[in-house]
Amino acid sequence: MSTTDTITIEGFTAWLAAFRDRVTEHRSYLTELDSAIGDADHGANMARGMAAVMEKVGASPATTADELFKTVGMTLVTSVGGASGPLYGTLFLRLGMTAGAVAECDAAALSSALRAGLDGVVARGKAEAGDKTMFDAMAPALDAMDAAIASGASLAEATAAARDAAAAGRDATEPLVARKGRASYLGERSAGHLDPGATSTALLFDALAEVTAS
Amino acid sequence: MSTTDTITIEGFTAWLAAFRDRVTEHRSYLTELDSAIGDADHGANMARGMAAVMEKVGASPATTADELFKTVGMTLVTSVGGASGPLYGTLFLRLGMTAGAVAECDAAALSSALRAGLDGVVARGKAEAGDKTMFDAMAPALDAMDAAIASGASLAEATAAARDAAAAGRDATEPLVARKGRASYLGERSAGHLDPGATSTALLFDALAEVTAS
Amino acid sequence: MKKLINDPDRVLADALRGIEAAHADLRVDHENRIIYRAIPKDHGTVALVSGGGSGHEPLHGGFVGFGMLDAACAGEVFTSPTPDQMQEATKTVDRGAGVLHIVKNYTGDVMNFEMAAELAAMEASVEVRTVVVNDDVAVQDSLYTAGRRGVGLTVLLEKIVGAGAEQGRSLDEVVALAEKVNADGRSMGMALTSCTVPAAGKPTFDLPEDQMEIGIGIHGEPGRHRVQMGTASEIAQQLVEPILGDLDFGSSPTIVMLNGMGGTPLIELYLMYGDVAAILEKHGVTIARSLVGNYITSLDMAGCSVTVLRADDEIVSLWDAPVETSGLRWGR
Amino acid sequence: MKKLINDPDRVLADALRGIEAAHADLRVDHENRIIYRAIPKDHGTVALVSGGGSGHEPLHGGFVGFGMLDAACAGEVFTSPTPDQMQEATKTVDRGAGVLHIVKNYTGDVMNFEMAAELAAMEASVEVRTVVVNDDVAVQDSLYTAGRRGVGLTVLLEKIVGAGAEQGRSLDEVVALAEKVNADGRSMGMALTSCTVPAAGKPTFDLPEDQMEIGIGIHGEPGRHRVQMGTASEIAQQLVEPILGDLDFGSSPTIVMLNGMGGTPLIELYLMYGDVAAILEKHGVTIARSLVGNYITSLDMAGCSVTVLRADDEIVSLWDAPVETSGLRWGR
Ligand SMILES: Nc1ncnc2c1ncn2[C@@H]1O[C@H](COP(=O)(O)OP(=O)(O)O)[C@@H](O)[C@H]1O
Ligand SMILES: Nc1ncnc2c1ncn2[C@@H]1O[C@H](COP(=O)(O)OP(=O)(O)O)[C@@H](O)[C@H]1O
Ligand SMILES: [Mg+2]
Ligand SMILES: [Mg+2]
Ligand SMILES: [Mg+2]
Ligand SMILES: [Mg+2]
Repeated sequence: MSTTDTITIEGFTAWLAAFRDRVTEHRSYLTELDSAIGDADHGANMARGMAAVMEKVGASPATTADELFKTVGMTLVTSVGGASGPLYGTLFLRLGMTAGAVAECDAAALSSALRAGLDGVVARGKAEAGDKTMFDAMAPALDAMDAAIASGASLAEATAAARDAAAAGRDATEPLVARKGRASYLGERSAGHLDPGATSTALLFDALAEVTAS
Repeated sequence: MSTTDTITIEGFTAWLAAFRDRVTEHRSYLTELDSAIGDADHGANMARGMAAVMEKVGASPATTADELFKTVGMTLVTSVGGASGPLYGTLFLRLGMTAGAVAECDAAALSSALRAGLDGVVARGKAEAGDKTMFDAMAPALDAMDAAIASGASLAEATAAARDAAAAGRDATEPLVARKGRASYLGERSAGHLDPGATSTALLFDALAEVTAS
Repeated sequence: MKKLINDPDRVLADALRGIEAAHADLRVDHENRIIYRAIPKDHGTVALVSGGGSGHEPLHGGFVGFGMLDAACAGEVFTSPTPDQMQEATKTVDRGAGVLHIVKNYTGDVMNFEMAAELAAMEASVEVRTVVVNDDVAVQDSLYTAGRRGVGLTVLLEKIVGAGAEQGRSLDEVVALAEKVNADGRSMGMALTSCTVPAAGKPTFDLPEDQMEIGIGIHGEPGRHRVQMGTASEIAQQLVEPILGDLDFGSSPTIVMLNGMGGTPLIELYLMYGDVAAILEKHGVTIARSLVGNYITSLDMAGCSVTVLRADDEIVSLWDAPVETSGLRWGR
Repeated sequence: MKKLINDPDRVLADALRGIEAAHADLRVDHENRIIYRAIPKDHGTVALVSGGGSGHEPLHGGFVGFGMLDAACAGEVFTSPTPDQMQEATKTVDRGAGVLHIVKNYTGDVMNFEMAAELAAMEASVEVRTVVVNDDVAVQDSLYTAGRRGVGLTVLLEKIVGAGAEQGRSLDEVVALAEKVNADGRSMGMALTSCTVPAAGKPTFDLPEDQMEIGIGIHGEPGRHRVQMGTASEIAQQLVEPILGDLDFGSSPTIVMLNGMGGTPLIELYLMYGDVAAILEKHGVTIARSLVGNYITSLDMAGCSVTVLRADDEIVSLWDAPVETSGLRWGR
């Protein structure tokens, strides 16, 4: 692994900005997905949250990952609400705690920080595989990332693998009957629709792959 | 004038039944007219009122005009409500009072009874020519009826003239700006629509012409 | 048409059944379609009767009870009740001190109440007086027309005059109070959508997505003007300005009602009230009391109306007096 | 989308401004979006905090006041508020006797209130307890799902538990009372139309003229089934039967709410209540108290829900106890 095969604070900030851009651009689409099996606010929630994040991050730039992601997590927790606020908030809070007071992360460090984030999401939301939630995009993404790293992939290659797996995981939510979150109230009627949270999670990994592309 | 050139109690009852049939058949149309410049109930009001009238009249058949039309008027007053209830109610109450305790009326007697009814409508509602109300069909109808009688017309000819004049009067309400009733609240926007009450009045004279046709 | 009904022609009868089931402190005369207080007021006290077409709930049945009406006569949807109903109600509620008829100024209501008063006076020698409410500034007033409609002010008038009657005021005093309230209040309404009269089965009018009706009444009738849809604060302006242009509120305390037409959710009504209050205050109007909610509605119409009443200490204290009805309730 | 708003992203802020202007007995913290009683309750008394997404008005802000809540945290439309809001409200209303969080069972609400309770316990050593309301029989309950939604029963629970707290009951007693009410109440809802979330700009779902959704919640979500439109009495049957099938009401007195979803006029709600009451009585259910109107809404959705609470003399007397909020007010 070369020494440039890391993601720096600037890289993290670019990631967040790219995620903000994606949820803003796809705001209506996310809301449409949430209209079908939820309450029509996921686009607004994510756009509002990431706008607040970038404002905070811009106002007081961080120098270490733990600092940066604590701000991101707390901002999401205090500006989003709903299910996605605590869940994405917890993801970033745990990610930062595990990454620690560092200025950059290599692929392995990033992956284990992300996995800590996923564990936090599970601890909060109790979702399991196949419940039709963001978990179903996030868990496959991290599995693919770990597998890529284990087989010697670069950071760019590992995040590309994560992006593809997240997208596949998102697509795989379509036939599922939801067992967690608001969509579960629809019972069988929740099948046949993509999960909004899995879709925003796929955007998160798409943004990561873009900013770490070599 | 031949002695058969009269309208009897049976004729009056047939007239009322024919009017009931017309307002029932045109219920939606009258309501549609009232939707444009009123509150969308004229069809329901007239249909409800005339159904009640025919029920009452059927249950206790009258032998004289005053009896019959008192029942008609009181039934309309107590079953219709709105503007048309007291107005049509007064029309029939006065008509009966003027016709008196008779079993039949010739054209002249009928016309003067109808005119007493019109006077009652004016006393209640204060409408003048061109206010865009039922007056604008009723007054021309009676003027035409009187003119026909004065020139020696039969009952059938006189009621036919009344029917045509009522229809023309109804049509003439279209361009008018309403000054009375609910349509007056629309100001200039009331122009360009037929008046619902003038339209039901034209049906009343149409029914009369039919049952008195030779 | 999608409505929670059994039959378009049975809406009123069925709704009265529900009102009776829901309110132990009301008595419903189903035959005559009259809603009474279960416990009549004291002898020697002026009684208040109102009524009108149905579809404006809670008006008037929701305002029967201590501190407001003694009886409400319910007509068919948007159709004034008939004289026999009002006469029956009048005879029943009279406690020997006379009866005030509160009539909204519509040709039908006025004529039917007129006939009722004639009958009541003839038949039972009840002293009947009438106040005709005509507060709608959207309608140009003139001797040669039907005049202004009675709209939102009716709610305030029934509350204030009801409180006056409860105090034991004489019929003359009650009439004077009613006339004062009517003279000092103005309203203006708007619609985002038409309502649908059950018996008609479809919306009374069509309104494109980008337009609204300004100057509507409460019977689903189109308004005075159809204009481009605006923001809440632009709409507030269009409702408040004609009211302020019509009556000088000076530095009197006022009572302000922001009323929903039936299909607009409360969150929007509060939002509108925020804008209305801000505009009134900018114009120097002092708001002493306010009321936000659905009080005089037009079936499922979306939209709202503003009513402003110029008050004084007496009116404000009558407003604050205890009231116990299903539609307004406080202080007791 | 036609709404009385200024900007889809400013709806909540603007509505809070209107609520503040309309109610002198409420205090609004605009920064934290919290509605408080203007005059806090006595020291040593358990305080009640609730909250949730906006768009359900009068819930929860309309139930802040004597006899019900001490504070309501308002989230964005249909989006649970955030933990910092609830934590702030909790610290502010605590009168030394602990605070009850009343949470409707939605993943978002539960998680955000959980975080708030953790923060409040850590930071200010306020004793916080939580009741999660889950009364919706439309949702199958299971350990492996999010469980039942909290819907109409929330209104009854806030009233009854609020009365208990006002009596000076301890936190443990208040929690037990809340759990009892939650265990003994059931609800079921239906929609004739979708609502429109302002930020989404269009209806959440489409529903043909001849169909309705049965088993909806209060967030504009589609229901469990889409069925042919029916008469009011058929609909009443479809709402009441799942409730009676889920809980045995025996011969207990019950409190029944017929709630409107926001876009349905009161005349239809009364009509529905007539049918609901008739069906309940046919099944031998004793209705001791009832409530008909818009109490927990879903923006402009047309439709209604039924809530039935199995009560006893104590619950009925807590229901009857004085309450003074903008949404419910009696007896004081
Ligand atoms: N228990 C859970 N665990 C993980 N993810 C969840 C859980 N519940 C809901 N979600 C995710 O949250 C998404 C919905 O987010 P959002 O619409 O913003 O919140 P809300 O459902 O409160 O309106 C769902 O699409 C799903 O992916
Ligand atoms: N003052 C009046 N004099 C004569 N006719 C009137 C008057 N006011 C209204 N009308 C008639 O009544 C008709 C409306 O009747 P209807 O719709 O049944 O009553 P409402 O207007 O109370 O709903 C009008 O079309 C008009 O012809
Ligand atoms: Mg959502
Ligand atoms: Mg009409
Ligand atoms: Mg009418
Ligand atoms: Mg939500």
